[in-house]
Amino acid sequence: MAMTASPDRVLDAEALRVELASGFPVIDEVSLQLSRGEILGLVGESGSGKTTTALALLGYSRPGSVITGGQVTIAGQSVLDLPDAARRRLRGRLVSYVPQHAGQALNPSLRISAAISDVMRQHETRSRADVMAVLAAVDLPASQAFARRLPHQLSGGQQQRVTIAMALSCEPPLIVMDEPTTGLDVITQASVLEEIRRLREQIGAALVYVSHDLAVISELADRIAVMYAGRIVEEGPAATLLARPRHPYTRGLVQSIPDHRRPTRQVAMPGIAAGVEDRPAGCAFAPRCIQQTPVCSEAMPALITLTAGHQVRCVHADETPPVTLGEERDLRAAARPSPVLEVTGLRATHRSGSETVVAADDVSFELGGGECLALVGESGSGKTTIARCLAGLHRPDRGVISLHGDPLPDRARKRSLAQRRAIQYVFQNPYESLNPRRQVSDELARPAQVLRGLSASAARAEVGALLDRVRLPARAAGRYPSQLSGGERQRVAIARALAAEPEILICDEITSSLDVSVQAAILGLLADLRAELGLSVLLITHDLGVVSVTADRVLVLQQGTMRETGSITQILHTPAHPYTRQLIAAAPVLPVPVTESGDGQGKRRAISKEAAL
Amino acid sequence: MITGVAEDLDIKQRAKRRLALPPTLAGKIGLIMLAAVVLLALAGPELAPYSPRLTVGAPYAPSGGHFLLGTDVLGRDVLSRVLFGGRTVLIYAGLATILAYLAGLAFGLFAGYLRGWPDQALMRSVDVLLSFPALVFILLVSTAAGQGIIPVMVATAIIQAPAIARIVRTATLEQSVRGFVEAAVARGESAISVLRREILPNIARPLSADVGLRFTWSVLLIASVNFLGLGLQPPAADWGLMVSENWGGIGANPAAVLVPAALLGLLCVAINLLSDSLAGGRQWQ
Amino acid sequence: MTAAIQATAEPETPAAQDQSRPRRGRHPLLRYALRRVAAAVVILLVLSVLVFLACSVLPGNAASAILGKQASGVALAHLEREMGLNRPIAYQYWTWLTGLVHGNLGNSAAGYAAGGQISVWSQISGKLANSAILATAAFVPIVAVSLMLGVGAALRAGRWVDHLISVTTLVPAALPEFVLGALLVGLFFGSLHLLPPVSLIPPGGSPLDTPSLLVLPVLTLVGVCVGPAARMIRAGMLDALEADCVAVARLNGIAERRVVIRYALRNALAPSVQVVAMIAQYLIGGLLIVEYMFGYPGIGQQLVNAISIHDNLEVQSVSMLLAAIYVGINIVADLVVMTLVPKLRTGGA
Amino acid sequence: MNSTDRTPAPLQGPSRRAFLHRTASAGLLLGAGAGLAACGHQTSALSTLAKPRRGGRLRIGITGAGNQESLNPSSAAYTLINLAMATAVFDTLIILNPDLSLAPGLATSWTSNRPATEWTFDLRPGVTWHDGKPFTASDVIYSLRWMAAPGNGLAGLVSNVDLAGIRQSGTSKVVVPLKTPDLLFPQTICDGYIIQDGEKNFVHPVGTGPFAFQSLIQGEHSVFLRNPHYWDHPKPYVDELIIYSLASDTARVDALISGQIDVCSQVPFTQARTGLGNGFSLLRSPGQSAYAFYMAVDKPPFDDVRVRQALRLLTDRQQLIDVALDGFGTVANDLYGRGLEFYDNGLPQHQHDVAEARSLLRAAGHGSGLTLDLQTSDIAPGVTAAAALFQQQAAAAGVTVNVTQANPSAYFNPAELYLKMPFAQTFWSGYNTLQLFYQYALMPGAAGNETHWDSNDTTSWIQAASSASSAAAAGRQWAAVQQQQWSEGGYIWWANVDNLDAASDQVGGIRPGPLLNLGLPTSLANAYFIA
Repeated sequence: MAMTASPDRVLDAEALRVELASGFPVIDEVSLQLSRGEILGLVGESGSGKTTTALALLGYSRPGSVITGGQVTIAGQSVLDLPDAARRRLRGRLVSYVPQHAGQALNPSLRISAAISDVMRQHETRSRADVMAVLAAVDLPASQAFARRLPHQLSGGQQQRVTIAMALSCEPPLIVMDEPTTGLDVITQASVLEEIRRLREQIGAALVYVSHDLAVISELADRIAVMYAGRIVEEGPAATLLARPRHPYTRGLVQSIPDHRRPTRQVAMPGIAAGVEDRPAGCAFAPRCIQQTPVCSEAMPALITLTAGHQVRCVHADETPPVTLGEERDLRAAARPSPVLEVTGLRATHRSGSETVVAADDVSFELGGGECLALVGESGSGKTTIARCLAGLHRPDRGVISLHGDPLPDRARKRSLAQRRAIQYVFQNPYESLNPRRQVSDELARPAQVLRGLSASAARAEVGALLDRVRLPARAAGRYPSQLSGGERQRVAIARALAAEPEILICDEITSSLDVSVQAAILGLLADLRAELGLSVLLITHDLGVVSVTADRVLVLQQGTMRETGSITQILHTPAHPYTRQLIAAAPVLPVPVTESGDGQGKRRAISKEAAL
Repeated sequence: MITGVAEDLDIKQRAKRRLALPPTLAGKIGLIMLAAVVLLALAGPELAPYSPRLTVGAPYAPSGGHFLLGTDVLGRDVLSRVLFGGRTVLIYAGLATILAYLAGLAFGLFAGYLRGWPDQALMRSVDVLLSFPALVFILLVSTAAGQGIIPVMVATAIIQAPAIARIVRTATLEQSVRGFVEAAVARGESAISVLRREILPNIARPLSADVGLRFTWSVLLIASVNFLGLGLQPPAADWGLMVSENWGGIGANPAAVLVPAALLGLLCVAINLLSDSLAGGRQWQ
Repeated sequence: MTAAIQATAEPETPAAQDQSRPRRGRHPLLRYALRRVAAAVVILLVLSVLVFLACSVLPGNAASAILGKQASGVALAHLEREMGLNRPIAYQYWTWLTGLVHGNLGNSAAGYAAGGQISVWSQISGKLANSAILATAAFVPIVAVSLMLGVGAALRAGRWVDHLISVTTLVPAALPEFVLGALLVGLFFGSLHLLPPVSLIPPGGSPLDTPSLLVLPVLTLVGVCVGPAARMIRAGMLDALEADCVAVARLNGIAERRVVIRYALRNALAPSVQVVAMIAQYLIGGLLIVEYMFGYPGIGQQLVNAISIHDNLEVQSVSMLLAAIYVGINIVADLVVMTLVPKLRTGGA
Repeated sequence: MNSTDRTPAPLQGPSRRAFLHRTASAGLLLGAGAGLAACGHQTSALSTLAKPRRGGRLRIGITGAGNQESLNPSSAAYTLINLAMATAVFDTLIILNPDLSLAPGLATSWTSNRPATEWTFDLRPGVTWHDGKPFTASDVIYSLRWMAAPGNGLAGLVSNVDLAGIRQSGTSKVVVPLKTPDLLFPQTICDGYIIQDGEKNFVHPVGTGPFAFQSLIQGEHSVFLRNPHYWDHPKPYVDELIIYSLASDTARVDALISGQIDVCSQVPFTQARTGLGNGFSLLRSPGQSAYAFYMAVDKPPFDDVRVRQALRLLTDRQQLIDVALDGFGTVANDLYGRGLEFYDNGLPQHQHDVAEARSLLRAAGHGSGLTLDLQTSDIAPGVTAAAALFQQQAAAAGVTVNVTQANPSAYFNPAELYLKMPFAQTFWSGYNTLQLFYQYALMPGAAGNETHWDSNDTTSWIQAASSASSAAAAGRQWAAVQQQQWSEGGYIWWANVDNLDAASDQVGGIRPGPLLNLGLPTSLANAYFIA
């Protein structure tokens, strides 16, 4: 529901500017307005300045940066021109903050009741009963026993609710939330989002919700502001902005977020976001913009108002085409390809401290030639351990893994050269996947030498071709990993896997630590490689969107046990197992954008209460 | 710091604020001091006016007269003994550090890489050795093997090896879970080549800072044992020994004690400054 | 003595050590303590074997220590028989070990020399008391000063105070004890003629009667030890100050003083306890040198003299005593840290 | 004959000054002023004049011996501090004065039969032990047998005694038969402490001496209280005696100067030379201990007697004393045992004569030059300085001497260097009869035969002299031995080093002597505070 400029304006931030010690502007010309009971979604990728903006609203700048311009008025009270002590007294009472990783944000040696009363006492003397009331307000057990618990004795969801309770304890008119659900699994995330929605109705506080995930924002926000390279590039009511994004970056974002309801091929956004110190002059998005013209990079475009409440910072805003969705994937069940890899009765455990955790219990599945099987499940569901067993990096307790019919020894060292060539592994964290001390060319030449017995020079000759295949410039060969971005490093890791000319590629959450725009590019690359090389891919992920874009078949895991397996259409559209249904329901999705035919509509969904942990 | 902000600001300033001096300044001063002391220790013997073992005058003759730094307890020229006394400090402390590192590195790498029982065996032996005061251990070992500098040097290496092994093991454990190491393992590369190609280059930096620490510790330990008269035996010329044998004459000819003491101190401070800068300050975390 | 401290024990809180975390259950603290004590006993047993072997290899033995080098062969053989030194090694080890456990370390060299019974304990208990006095006299100022400097430097990280503290503590911290001691004596006795280089403790008196006796040894120990200790406390404090929970507390409007004390200091306590334990452990080694240098009649000098004349009966006993204290400090420190780190105290979720 | 293997080497700790130890009684000082006593001089002038005053607490600092400190008189022989404590608590039959003269102790008189194979001692009446029991003959008999027990440091004193034959005659006489005649038995037994009949445990010793034992903490201090019933009334004068065990020389001197002790033993030359400041004086006396260079006569070029004689002549003994010993020594005449019974004072003193030395060397075929290797070590103060000086003196006579310094603990260790060095230095003390020294130093295969001396004549002379039944016969034999050594021996005995102690001027009654530091064994009883 679009909020017109009503008299009880809660937040009025004008031309906020925060600079680094070196004078570079981290954020500039940021203006935000918010009324009572309204939720503003602040979205942007890493390095866009969204968190700096959120903190600036509280008059706080991290050491090493300083707020150099702009005005912030909350409920009529101007914040920035107050001295530090006065500014501190405002926080919690006038505006409060919910941190991203609740686990680290709570004082490990303070009981919950003490932590909450600490915040309360700052403003008025509040009794123990009030602490119980606040706990109840965020749907936590309002019992003395619970209140005496220490942070490490709570689950992730509970910890996050405590930080929200702390933010609510003095009923401030404005609450700033910095990606509160990022660290949580999708089901807990859904219940916390539900909680926030309920609070907005009950206490009518204004909320600024910061996130990198447009889908999560679309579920909550009344109005959305998109930030890129320290500036707001588009702002407006959620529905109109998502249906018809006017700024090319917003359009690119919407296009690259996969929607598991309509398995489509993604349209990737080219290039990467520039770091703080090396932002180009003029429109920062110009180098990656498809409708870029010389005028874009002459001067920084101003924020122009299209319709009431909808502003955009782009000279060619009116020429921005509507969102073009990738064409549907034809998932007609092609004949099942003959199995390359069979896993029967796999049981694997690992010791964490004194307890032994069952990672996989009696897991059996097949991977066909050229097929992409997705292993889906929450973190800790055992999918990574299963993958490591396949690659010979983890010794299973029971079960047989056979390649082309003959069983594989459990340790990689004991496997034959051909077997070691056949299966290649791409790791999750791009910053850990390459040896920082060696050039890309060495890293890419090594597999050929070891697994295909090529001489050093022969292996090095292939490096150029490998880089092309993963769409990286040849000059990347001489670079060190520290000189590459996350996306580029992941491409090199894939190229290294290809150097062994494998039959099976195991991708363990390869996009989860990348920005959504880069993720689309990598998934696109993976699809092309499967088409060109006929590779079978074992995709490990917790994101149903990624599954819908790439997978042919899906295997759903929960705490190491197989819940359901089937083709992509069966799983996504007609899930049989309640857990699968719960997963699908909880996954945040964007409203279907207006395509040429313009028939999109925003929608809300409620998630059943008992699903919440 | 708020993790989101770090991404926004894309800055890696965390380590810098920990330092006593900006790394380059500490490094420079340390290097100059170290070079001076090492030069004195190595070139010294050639410049010595007298033989370090020859009695050339009355005991504790005050400095400044015929002898620049006076004479010591047996009437030997203090200046000559100071010029000769540096070599033993560098050689034996150096050997002890190298010996400790060879053992510590090998132990640490294999324990960290193989995990399982070798890891447990190392950790248990480390617990045993680290629960014994280092100096007492060295005194025991050196007297068991007959007084002299070689047993002291070996004992100094033995007492330091476990601490090094523990650092190397922790670093190896950290590296072995990183992607590129697991990729090498998946390729079936031998343990040796994984350690040499993937792990060792990446733990070299933290270790380089530790080498300085170990060398200082070796110098301290060996000098202290010599000071107690249980390491190098008279009539050898050694800074540590000189401080103890001339201790009685501190009133008559202070130079006989203070000059060797100051040189030892200079050497230790120099190495500390150097390893401080090498570690970029992380060492002080 | 930077190297001395960091090299001897890595500043690891028990959680970081790889022993399995205590299983949940009734009071995990007690269970953890029992396990640590059991481990310590095993360690001390292994050490006792090593120490005994090291001593029995010594060229001379207790008999030659009593009679001195120029004793006649006949006299030596007679005393050796009397002291049971001709019995098999294992038997000697067993009698010594059982004696150690029961607290009576058997007859001392002095006892044999006097043809009677003077327990080793009576010989070393006096010296131990003197060493305890010196150790406490040094321990208190070291802990106080390093805490003050460490926390102070951390709170003003980066500013001139921080650099000043780091630089001034760097130089003495790098010196061996005897070098700093020599320089101090040179200064106090040599030029200022303030303190006599030697003070005798009259019979029946204690070092506290003549405090001047303690000044130089304590100054040496403090000078050498404060540097590294302050630096580590500063590092621990900086980590606590930079933790997310401190920033969030500030964002929740909590007063700065309260944030520093309840959110930063409180969580910096555990690593600081580790540092204090390391200071105590360092002192054991440090005492050895300082007592020898200043002729202070403590256990350290007793050990050095015993070693130099190969009185291995006493060397074994004193070494084991020091090792036991060393391990004891480890356990106490771990237990205190256990109570401070909530996650460990409750056995963790 | 005599089984105790006494190496000449004093106890050598890392920083402890060499202690001059003695194991047998001093020789009877034949005739007054035999060389030694005459040239000794008293520096503490006050001691003889003022009248002794009763009371006070006497604090003495002596070189510590750590774990070897004990009240067991059998170990008194090994360290100065043990000896001092023993003389405080126990008495001997015969007292050996600091000037080597004998005086009645627990025995008022002692006589021997014609062939000196049996000695009879008259015991002093009315003596009581510290625990009140009376002193009787059975105590003496028990003590003599106790000394003979294996492992007892004093066994050497009674090795010639026929133990079974010892008997009491009358109430106050003890008759001690010997296996072979020994004219000098009193000089030997005067070192044997008399303990109570049946006493074995010396943790709390009971003696008849001037002080009663109160406490001992090894390495720190020992405390003794005045024995009011001491037989030599009115001694001792002080009420309490404290002996501090201080290892380092400078610690002792500093303690004396800072007033923490009243008497300090074994003052190093440097402090002695620079003086102790007013209120303190040096207790100095020529000593019996002697320094020497020695040559292995069986190793060229020292096998040629002319080379040995040349080296003796090119040695400037007085300069060695003035520089190496800071003047604290008296010139020696290439013979050991000055002041002992039968020492031949008549032989002319070898002078410093470079010309004669050169002619002897030319005669021996070394006219064009001679190179020798001298091994020295810091075994006693001044030894290494003497080596350096000897090098310069030899150079003046065309002899080049290369000096190398060896590790002190190896220098006297037969397993390492001792008896293997052709040209080295030595330092002997504490041999009170010529027979003890020469049996130990000149008999082939003896443990102390540094000069590798092996001559049948010498051996027979020594054996005859030791068991001579008349003084005249012994005198003739010893004269022959000494004449031979004086002219052809392998030793260059160049000095007797002084006993050097110090005391505050408030302390009187300590008369230094050649025998031992601190005027032991009588000084503890005689000491008193002047004002």
